[in-house]
Amino acid sequence: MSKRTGMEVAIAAAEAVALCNIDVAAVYPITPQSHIAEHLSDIVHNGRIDAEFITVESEHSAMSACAGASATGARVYTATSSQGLILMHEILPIVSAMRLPVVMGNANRALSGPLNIWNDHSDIMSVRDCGWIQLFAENGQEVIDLTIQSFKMAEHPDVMLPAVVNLDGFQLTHMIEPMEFPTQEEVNRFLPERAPFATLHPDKPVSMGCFNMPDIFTETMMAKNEALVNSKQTILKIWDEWEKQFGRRYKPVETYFSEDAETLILTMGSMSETASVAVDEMRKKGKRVGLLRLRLWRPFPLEELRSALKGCKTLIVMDRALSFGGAGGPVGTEIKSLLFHDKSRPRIVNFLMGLGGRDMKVEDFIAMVERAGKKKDETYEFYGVRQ
Amino acid sequence: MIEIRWHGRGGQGAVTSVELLALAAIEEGKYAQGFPAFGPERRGAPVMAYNRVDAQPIRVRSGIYQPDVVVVLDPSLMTLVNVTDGIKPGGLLIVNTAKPQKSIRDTLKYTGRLATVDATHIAREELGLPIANTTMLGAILKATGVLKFASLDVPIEERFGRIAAKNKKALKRAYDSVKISK
Amino acid sequence: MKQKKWPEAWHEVTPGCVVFAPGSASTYKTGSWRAQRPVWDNKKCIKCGICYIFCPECCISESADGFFAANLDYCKGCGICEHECWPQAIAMVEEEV
Amino acid sequence: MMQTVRNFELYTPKLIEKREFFSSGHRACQGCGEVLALRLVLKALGRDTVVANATGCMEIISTPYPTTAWEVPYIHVAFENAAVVASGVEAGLKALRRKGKIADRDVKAVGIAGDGGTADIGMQALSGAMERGHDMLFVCLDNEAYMNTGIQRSSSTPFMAATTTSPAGTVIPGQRTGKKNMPEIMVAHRVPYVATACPSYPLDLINKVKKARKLKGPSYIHVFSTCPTGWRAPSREAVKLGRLAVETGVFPLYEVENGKYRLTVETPEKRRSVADYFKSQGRFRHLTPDQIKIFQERVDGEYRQLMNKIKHSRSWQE
Repeated sequence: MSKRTGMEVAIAAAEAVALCNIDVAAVYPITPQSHIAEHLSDIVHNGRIDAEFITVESEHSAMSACAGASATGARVYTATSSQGLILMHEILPIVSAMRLPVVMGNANRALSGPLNIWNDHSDIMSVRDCGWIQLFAENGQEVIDLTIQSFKMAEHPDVMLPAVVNLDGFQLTHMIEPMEFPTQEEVNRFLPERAPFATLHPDKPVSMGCFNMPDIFTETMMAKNEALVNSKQTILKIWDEWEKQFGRRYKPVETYFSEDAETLILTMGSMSETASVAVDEMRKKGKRVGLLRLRLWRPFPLEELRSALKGCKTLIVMDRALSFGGAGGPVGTEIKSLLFHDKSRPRIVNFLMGLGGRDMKVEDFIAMVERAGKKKDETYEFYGVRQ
Repeated sequence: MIEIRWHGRGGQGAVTSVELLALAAIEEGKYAQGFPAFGPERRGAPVMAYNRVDAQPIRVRSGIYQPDVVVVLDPSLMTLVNVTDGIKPGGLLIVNTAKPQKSIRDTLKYTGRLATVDATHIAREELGLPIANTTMLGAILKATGVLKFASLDVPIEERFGRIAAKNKKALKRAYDSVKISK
Repeated sequence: MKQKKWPEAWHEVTPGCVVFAPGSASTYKTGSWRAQRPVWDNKKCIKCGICYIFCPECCISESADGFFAANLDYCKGCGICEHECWPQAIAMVEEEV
Repeated sequence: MMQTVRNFELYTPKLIEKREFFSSGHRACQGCGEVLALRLVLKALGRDTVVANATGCMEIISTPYPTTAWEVPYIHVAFENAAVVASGVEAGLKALRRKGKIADRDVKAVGIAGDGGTADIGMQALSGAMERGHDMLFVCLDNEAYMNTGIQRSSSTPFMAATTTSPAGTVIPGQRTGKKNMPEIMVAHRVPYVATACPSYPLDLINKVKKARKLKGPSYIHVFSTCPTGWRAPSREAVKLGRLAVETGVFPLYEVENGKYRLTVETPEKRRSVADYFKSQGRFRHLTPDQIKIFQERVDGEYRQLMNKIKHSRSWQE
């Protein structure tokens, strides 16, 4: 086991990207992502990796430059957050439709307005349907691991789709904590060179980004969906390989005291760790509470979720974003619809919480479990809102 | 687990202190967190930063509301910010000040454990700058015993390079001169 | 009988809809758009090639004897060649109905 | 004098690259000046080129899946980002070449967009790409309105021209503002080579593209591309209209090398009246003699300004 290194997680993300020997990065600064951009440019400017760092003039251009560079066969990275992510929104479904394996770090932050630079998941949820592989990191170690893994996932010939690693803004990006870094040799062994199926080069001219008439568009959409759905098999395989090489196990749905749990909390991202402490406290008091953490959001791991829910009576979905005027939080809504036909499905309680940096303490998770126990229906509810 | 809250002003290096303390703990094989109070504060504004140190992996990621230790980098903050807010019973307040402890206790109406050191004076003499952030680390190590003194060597050297020796000297002086009372 | 389209099924769509055959637009014959066709009078033609260079369809080419003609599979009948031909060697002639 | 220039153009086609890089079978309108410009640009660029094209007429007419009219490597991503996609292509090729992952050969990245994709929605991405100094050429194929979506005005639409969003009304006679001077904006970026061109002068256009192709660094060529459909003019006059735009001084052909302006196609000493240029175009048909006079004065003023620059500008390398 390698030594634990203390480092800010945003800087660790940039170091992980450097270990992947990228060819091109195009990053526009935005709080709380900027330390990734700064440190990556520092790595390039000091010649630690041989890459082009494009200092684009917007996130829209960041993603566009990534598309162009990725199309030449280069290994490409960008990072963003919040407003930046939705400024590049237009290009996100194009990149996945063009099957360009761009890897992106997203420092999760609330969407304006009103302006709020703090952490929630409303940014990524607003681009949920763009056809990207979407992963959520719980801590700095996962940021490193998922970043390296996602290059392999994205570039895999059976996948060829872009991937986004979500890391909670501030809560993770600005956190100094211990992490283990793989060595360059280890990463080289894990991550093969990219072998693109088509590249922009005059030796073999191809046309990319051709438009679809109505007579073929549906087939193209089906093909894209199949590619994303099927990518799960490759993702699982890559996680097996990772475990073999590095000893750390990754699953689409992580479970904590879920086996005999009557009540399960479902979280995403860094809050899961705090929630696990709350589970410990409740277990001490003899309550059968457990925790599920959704690491893989797209493609959605339905089978894994189902098997984790066996025996569960109440599922509490903690959403850090909401669909205004809709059925609640995006995660809660989706899980309700996916389990609609399951006869033995648990009661699903959906809390909207942790919005725009509202801190969630151990007591808050305990309070939500208590509230869920008393709740009679399955309507969604804001947690901790002042009345 | 020990939880520390730092009070300083933007530009005084509270975040650097928090980083150095976390890195030293990790260097020692412990687990640690170091993070700023997330916000848009600019130079001069009162800011906070936090540390958690434990022998076990740390899972709590919320803010710190009941600190074991509060560090005040800038004495002028004591009348502006409620620095003792939420401090645990038996907790420790560490203040950078030249004033006698009684005056601090009177100002804050504080009866708990207190440590004081004139870190600004030490910093001015050793570093030629009235920036007390690293100097204060010496007082913290002595007053809390949370880390070995030597654990700061590597982080200080990596951070300060050729002025590392001066910083270490200042740290040592603070370590030796901090006054601790029950 | 209706000709089979390619790609027909979703799994025949190339990844990213990449087209690997450069210039394959030429499988589509734009000649059907034409109402008038250009006809060259080689007695007047000075073989300058202005018709060739100004053709937006890239469908006028030079033959071995140095004269020019349009590929009627693609010529849309815009009339630029006729209009630009300096010695007026080209005439636009109505297509037969 | 004009006659000699025309003769010169007349006898050069045979010297021009025979190979086509844009195939027949594309779906452009009859007599499309833009696709003619594109065809000539590609001839000048040659095979070692990667094109990043913006959404627009040239994209729609060339690439209905599963076919393409392009014979050089081509990518289309969106409307407003051709310049930055090209800069990504340039960076990708540069890194891969340096790292020995592709052949060690000079391949030029070229961004191509219409006037909307350049002067309006594409302006920010273009400004960024030019400012960063990528080794790339950007070509604006300017047909003076959003033709692909149905002839709506852009900032490149000429003063008082009628479009579907600047109709010739009784209160407002067409486009309210004058044409945005894109080449000037590019010069302000200290782009080492900026030029205007028109397919009606194929040799001039090809020479300029070749010059830009050879240069290391950013370059910009603004190509005046007639649109018979959008301008409501006869298809067969597509080339003639370009010539008239130059001969009237409405669109002078010049180049700016390191800040130094030079006229590349002489305008006749006594420029033709803009009325000659307007005659066959429906978009100017509503103009009264007074309005034509105002237009003429604007053209004269802008032309004088250009001549001043040609006379007084100096290369920043001097």
